[in-house]
Amino acid sequence: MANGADVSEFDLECSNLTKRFGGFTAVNNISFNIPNGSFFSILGPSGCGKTTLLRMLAGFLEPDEGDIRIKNRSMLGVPPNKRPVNMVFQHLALFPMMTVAENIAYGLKRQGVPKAEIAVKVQSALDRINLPDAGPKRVDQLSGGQKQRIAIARCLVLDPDVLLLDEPLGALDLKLREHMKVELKQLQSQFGTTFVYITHDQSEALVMSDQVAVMNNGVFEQVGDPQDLYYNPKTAFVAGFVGDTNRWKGVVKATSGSEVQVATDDGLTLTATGIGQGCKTGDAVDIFVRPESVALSRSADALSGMENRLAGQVKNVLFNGANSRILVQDPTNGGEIMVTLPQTGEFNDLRAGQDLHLGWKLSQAKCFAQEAGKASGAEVA
Amino acid sequence: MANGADVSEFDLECSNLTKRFGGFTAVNNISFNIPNGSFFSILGPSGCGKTTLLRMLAGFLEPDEGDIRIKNRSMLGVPPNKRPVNMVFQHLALFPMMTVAENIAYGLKRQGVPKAEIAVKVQSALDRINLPDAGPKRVDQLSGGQKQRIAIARCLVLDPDVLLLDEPLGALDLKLREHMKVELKQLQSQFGTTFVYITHDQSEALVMSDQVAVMNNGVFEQVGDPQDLYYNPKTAFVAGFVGDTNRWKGVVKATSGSEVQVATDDGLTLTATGIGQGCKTGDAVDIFVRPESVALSRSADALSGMENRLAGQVKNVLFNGANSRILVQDPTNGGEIMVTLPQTGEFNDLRAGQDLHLGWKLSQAKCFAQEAGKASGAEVA
Amino acid sequence: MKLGNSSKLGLLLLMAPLLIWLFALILLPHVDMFFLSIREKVAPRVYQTSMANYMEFFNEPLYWNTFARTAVMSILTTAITLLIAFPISYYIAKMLKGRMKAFLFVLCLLPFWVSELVRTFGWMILLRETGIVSSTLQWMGVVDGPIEFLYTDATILVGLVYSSMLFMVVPLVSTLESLDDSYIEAGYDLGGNGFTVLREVVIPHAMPGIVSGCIVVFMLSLGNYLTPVLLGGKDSLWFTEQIYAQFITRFNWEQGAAFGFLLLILSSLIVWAGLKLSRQTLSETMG
Amino acid sequence: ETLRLLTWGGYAPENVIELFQKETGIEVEVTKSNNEDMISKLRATGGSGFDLAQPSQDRIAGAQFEHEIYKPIDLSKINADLFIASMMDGTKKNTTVDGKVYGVPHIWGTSGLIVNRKEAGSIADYTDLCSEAVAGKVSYRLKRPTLIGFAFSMGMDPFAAYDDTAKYSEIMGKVEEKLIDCKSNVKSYWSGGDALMNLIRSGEVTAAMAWDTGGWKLNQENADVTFVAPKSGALGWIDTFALPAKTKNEEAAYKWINFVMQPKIAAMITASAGNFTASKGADEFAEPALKKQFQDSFPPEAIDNIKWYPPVPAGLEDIEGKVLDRVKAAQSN
Amino acid sequence: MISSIPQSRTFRGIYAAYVSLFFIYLVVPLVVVAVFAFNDSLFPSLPWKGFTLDWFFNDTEPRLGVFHDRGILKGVGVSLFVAFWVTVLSLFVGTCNAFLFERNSFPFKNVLYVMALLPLVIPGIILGISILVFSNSLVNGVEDLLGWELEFLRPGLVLVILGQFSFITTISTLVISARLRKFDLSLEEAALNLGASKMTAVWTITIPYLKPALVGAGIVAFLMSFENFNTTLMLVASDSPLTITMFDRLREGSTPALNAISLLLMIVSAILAFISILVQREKGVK
Ligand SMILES: Nc1ncnc2c1ncn2[C@@H]1O[C@H](COP(=O)(O)OP(=O)(O)OP(=O)(O)O)[C@@H](O)[C@H]1O
Ligand SMILES: Nc1ncnc2c1ncn2[C@@H]1O[C@H](COP(=O)(O)OP(=O)(O)OP(=O)(O)O)[C@@H](O)[C@H]1O
Ligand SMILES: NCCCCN
Ligand SMILES: [Mg+2]
Ligand SMILES: [Mg+2]
Repeated sequence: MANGADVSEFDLECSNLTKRFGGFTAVNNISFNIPNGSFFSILGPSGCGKTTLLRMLAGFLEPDEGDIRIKNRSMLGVPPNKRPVNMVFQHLALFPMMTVAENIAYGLKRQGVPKAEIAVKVQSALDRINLPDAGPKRVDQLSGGQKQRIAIARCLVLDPDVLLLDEPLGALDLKLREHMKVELKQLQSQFGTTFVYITHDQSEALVMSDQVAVMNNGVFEQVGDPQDLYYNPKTAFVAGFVGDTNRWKGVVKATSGSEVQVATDDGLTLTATGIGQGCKTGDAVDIFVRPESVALSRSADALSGMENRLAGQVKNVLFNGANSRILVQDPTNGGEIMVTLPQTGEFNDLRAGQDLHLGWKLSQAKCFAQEAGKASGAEVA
Repeated sequence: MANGADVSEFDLECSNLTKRFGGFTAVNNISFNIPNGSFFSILGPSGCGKTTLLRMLAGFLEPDEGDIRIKNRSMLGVPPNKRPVNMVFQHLALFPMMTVAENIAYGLKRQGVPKAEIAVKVQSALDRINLPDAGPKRVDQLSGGQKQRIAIARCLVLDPDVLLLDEPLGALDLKLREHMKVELKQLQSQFGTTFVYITHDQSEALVMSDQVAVMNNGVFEQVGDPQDLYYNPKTAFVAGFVGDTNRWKGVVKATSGSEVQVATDDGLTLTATGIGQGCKTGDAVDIFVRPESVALSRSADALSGMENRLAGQVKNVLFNGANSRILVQDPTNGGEIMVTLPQTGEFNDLRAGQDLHLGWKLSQAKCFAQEAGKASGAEVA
Repeated sequence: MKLGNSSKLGLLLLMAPLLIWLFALILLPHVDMFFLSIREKVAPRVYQTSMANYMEFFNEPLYWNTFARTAVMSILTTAITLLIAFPISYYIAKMLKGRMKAFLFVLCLLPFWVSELVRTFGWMILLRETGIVSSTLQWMGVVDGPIEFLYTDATILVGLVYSSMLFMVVPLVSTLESLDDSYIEAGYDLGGNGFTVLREVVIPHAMPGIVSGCIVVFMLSLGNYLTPVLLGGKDSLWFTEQIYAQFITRFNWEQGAAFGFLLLILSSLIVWAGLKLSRQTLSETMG
Repeated sequence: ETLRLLTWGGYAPENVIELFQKETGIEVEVTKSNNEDMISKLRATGGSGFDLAQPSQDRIAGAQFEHEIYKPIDLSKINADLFIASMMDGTKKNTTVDGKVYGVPHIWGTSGLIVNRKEAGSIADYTDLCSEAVAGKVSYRLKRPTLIGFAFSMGMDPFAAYDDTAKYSEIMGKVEEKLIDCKSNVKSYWSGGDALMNLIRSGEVTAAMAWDTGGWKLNQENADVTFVAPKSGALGWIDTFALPAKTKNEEAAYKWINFVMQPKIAAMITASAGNFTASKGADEFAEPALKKQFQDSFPPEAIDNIKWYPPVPAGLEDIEGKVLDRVKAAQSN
Repeated sequence: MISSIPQSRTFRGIYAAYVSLFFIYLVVPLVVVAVFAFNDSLFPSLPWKGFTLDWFFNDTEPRLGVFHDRGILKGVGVSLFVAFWVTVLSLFVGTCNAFLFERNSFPFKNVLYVMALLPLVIPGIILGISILVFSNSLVNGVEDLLGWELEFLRPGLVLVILGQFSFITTISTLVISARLRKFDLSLEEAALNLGASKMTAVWTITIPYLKPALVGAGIVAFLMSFENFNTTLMLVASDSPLTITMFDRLREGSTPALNAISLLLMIVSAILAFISILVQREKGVK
């Protein structure tokens, strides 16, 4: 797009990137541009090619086809140590034989920055990540979250055009990960550096990013802001992978405008909004309904306004505070539906074995052409 | 309680259990009873003594004081291989030199069960955990979740009175963990065995358990069902540790019945419900408010019914589908409050920088005597 | 991944030391030794190619008796060392913690840090007829005359086992340490007792360590010279002694080379058989 | 500058080395060894690595013929006046190969018996070592002198059979049998002179076949122990000076030879080694005690009875080697 | 079985007794050697004739102390020289090998790897004689063909060094490879990513990481060289390393000077052992 222009609004532009390993295409003809100073995430399941893509950006792999331009300069043939990008590795790769300060100073030393200046820069980096006294510590004296921040500081002190992050939170424990999500986002806006962040955890991508690319089998299925991906998925894969959801497989029986009548494999008839191609009569489709979109009621009447209605028995109450759900067993076929309990606390007294009515609107059931075979995603049931 | 009775409604009864390591008391005078066939979790932060307690039950540690009774029989002096309990180890401890079937058969062989019978039992165990063909596989050919199930089957095939589980999901990745939570609960109800499950992850404990004991510094702070712990915490520690929450520290200025006026350290005046001792005028207290209990409004008026009201600026929108939150910065002091966005989608268009009004009811702000020093818990901000 | 494209030249440079080492110091010398071994001395300064030196080994009972004796004693040494070292290694690896563990482990290494000659010398001082053991026994009144403990097969075994201990203890301790306690606990938890857990969990896990320890100990005993010579006295004829004798006191390099080769072949066979029996491979156990 | 000397224990005592260095500035580096070892070392090095060796005179010709490890001696560089002429001539004769002389004499002595007269007074010949009286208290070397000694003592003449391989083999066969038989009597086969002396000192051994000098040294410590010339005759040897084929410091070697053959120096070596030298006039400086011991051990008829080794023809050692191996390997009962 | 499994008192008692006996077995010969270094007697055996330091410090025959014994001092010097070069060479080649095997793939890699392990299972004496035979053929061949005298390939220190190097390198290769295998390649990538060239990355990151293995392998190489007998015996000429000197002494009949030098060796070895343990345990480089 902006190719050829002298000054670009994009820090990073990739065009038609392809990488093959033997006969296997790990990254398949991907193009994208990342605006200056934004937080860009690449979200996809394990093995979809995220790391491969990132390593091409860092220069550890040469693309088979396509071009990578950073600040409008092609990176083809530029070795990793000459690229204006830095990378935060999955396991951080902090140098264990050096102190924190030496770690941060490493890149500056390589650039031949004078000693005195290095000391100043290192200290200011430590200040900015809120660890002013960590300099003389050994790496193994730090907690997981502190290491995380040091790894980022080690890169940012070099003032890269683009910072690459390969699932940097993967190794942290649950609580810390929650905390670091918020912190990382804040660091990014504070430094103003462009972040390219890869993860297979949708909540990380959603919480932190300005833009998210959902990747699958070496291609980007959809690129957009988090709300966009969550509320308007363009493909079955995105619908299944981003956010929790219930999924039914079925065959289209009839259509009327974007409204689709589907007979599911387990014998229900559901009405959904068809999206994209492949929701014509006779097509095999997937239907997705988010657990929070399903309305609960003790009586069938209250749900009369809904296009889809079911009755079922509570199989399991998965109490989790504000995030509680129930597993409702569908009487006709034994299939299960996951439903989020309303925050109002209205159904807090539900117990396993009770009967319940469920319903959801046409607009909240999304119908997509079925994914090719294997692909699954993150559906709960 | 049921001590001395011949047949007990409790599979496991512990009285006054104490274990010291040198001068350090890891488990401090704990008593509890676990009803037959229930799922009992022990939830607490790292180092609180969970593993120590569990290992006493399994027989790998002798208690310094107190008694352990299983099916009404004292276990003191009974070696681990003679106790009617089995344990699922944190890293599973599947024998790598044996096949899956041999692993499951191991305990049966030790009991001298005839070969033919062993084969039948092993196969039926494999069927019940939905891995009917895994028998001849080597352990390292299994996925994490499959290993998990084998480890459980290896114990359950012995039909123990009590199954002990030491953070068995700790090693799994996020998605799989979510999935195994549900599966474990189902396995337990299917086998009907009493489970004693230890974890430091509150969502695991809440989702799976019939009863949860919250442990801290070697003692049980509170024992109850999940809802109880979540909605009616008895101590500051439980309030902070179970579920996400906002926390303020402050000093009680005035009380009226259970209503407490508190001046927080960052200069607000809040009204809260005092719980337990230690909420008298002049006491140092903690106030807890859950993110989902805070009501949002664009105008101050709409919140006039709430005892606590604040105005603030949205600092960060943490979009995460049904689980989105915002971080609101308190204008008076820069402190931050985490608020869950309503599922109604009413505030989905909020952006960082916008002004907002917040409010919550007296009943939703809980006031406790301050915890001794260091303790923290799980507050989000 | 490859860091940069390490060129063919770079690889070759990196490989050069290995190739020089293996070819100039291992492979070619053995090939040459083989050629030497098939050279028969028919008269002073007259040689012809033949297998005579090998035939000599088979025709002269003295030689293969010596060989068999050496092999049997070495296997015995290996077995005894394993039996003694296993409980010790287990104790160090599993029953001890922290400082005591490190201390005892280092103590096990102690004899190795001192040369074999010194160790053997110590045994000679202890065991000779006028030595400490004999004198102590007399002083205690257990025996009335001095006893010679040196110069018997048992003495050789004592010395060989002593010298071998380290090479058994180290691999055993490291494999046993790598066995997580929870496997043993699981074994008990599922109803096992000390014996069954040892047999079904501990020993299978320790197998690579056992095999590598056994190989090293066996080869070291087979190739030992000092201990049998110094402690063995008049009846000991160790096969290495034969090889040395051919080289040093008989100046018959051809015969010595043939013996060397036989030792190599037969020892390889035994090691190979051991590996097959225990289902291990050389690179797994040693590497 | 150094002289690398391959020699026997006692042949190059510290005090002599110091004097030599003072006089010539040459350092002497001594490697202690024995006949077989010298030959094998020189064979392995192709005659390099040492500047001067001291094999016995009978072991030079055969080794030289087979391995060419020595270089001829330039007799003009040797001060012949320092040598006892008869020994010089005898040695020259025995060490000549292809008309070139490879050795000049240095030290001579005998092998015989060392006996503790109090405990093993009955031992008068090699074969007596196999008698019940000294069971378990006997030591000898497993080397060729033992084979030769036993052969003589058994009434055979191995030297006469040197040129008749078959005959020699037969003799050795008998000796082998005898030695295997005798094995249970043996405490250990000694390998170094001092080691044997320690065995006798400690009383663990009371009778041994050994060099005369050891017996005399022990005699000074314990009058009961002494060297006895066996009935069948002591075995007489002469150790020589021989130049390794690739000696690097020939000059120093000649200097050393001429230096140590001076009567006074030779006497110092006698004091250290315990044996007399081929140095003319050194007797005069030798310790009277030693002379006395010599005379005690060697009454005139015993001197006449000394069997001097003739040069060993190449090939005999293979026969002997196997005999020795078999003896070593045999189980004592 | 382990501390968490209850065991009967008797069992634990017997086990502890067994372990104690074992350590007595291990220590006694060394203690005896050390103690007799102070025996005021001409040979290292009972009876005890009183305490003396002569075997260390006396300067006259026959009670020549080690510090005045030229043969032994010379032997120590030679051994140090040999051990130094063996250590340097085997560390260098071992490091190359480690990088080669852990970081590259090439034809016949497995064959070469097994070959590199072989010296461990070839008896030392055979290594010694094969190298002796080969160098002999080589020297004689070259001399016959070209008339050059390759003196250094005759038995002597060069061959001794090569002979010891030939099997010690296997050990250093194994020790260094084991550590390099644990090296997280992303550390090197991180260095590249931070602007280091390939060489700089290896030098500033990988080599420091290997340091404990290098020190450990170095000490092991040094000690193995120092105490080697079997291979060395076949390859020495006039410069004997200490073990050969000591062996000759022992065969000849020894004085307690031998005990004295042994004691000194033990002390030095213990110090080296201590250093290597310290280095291996050094925190932060685990
Ligand atoms: N060097 C390689 N040679 C061959 N195949 C490779 C190589 N590197 C990666 N692959 C394959 O390419 C695909 C993409 O791998 P990649 O590491 O990029 O996945 P990823 O998205 O980062 O997965 P994860 O989330 O598990 O890290 C995988 O199928 C992988 O097996
Ligand atoms: N054998 C021991 N000797 C001394 N202290 C011990 C021992 N075992 C445990 N402790 C201490 O007892 C306390 C409780 O340990 P425990 O392992 O029971 O904690 P935990 O609750 O299981 O923690 P985690 O969640 O990290 O597993 C800790 O402070 C620990 O350091
Ligand atoms: N040739 C015999 C030498 C004896 C040394 N003392
Ligand atoms: Mg990846
Ligand atoms: Mg624990």
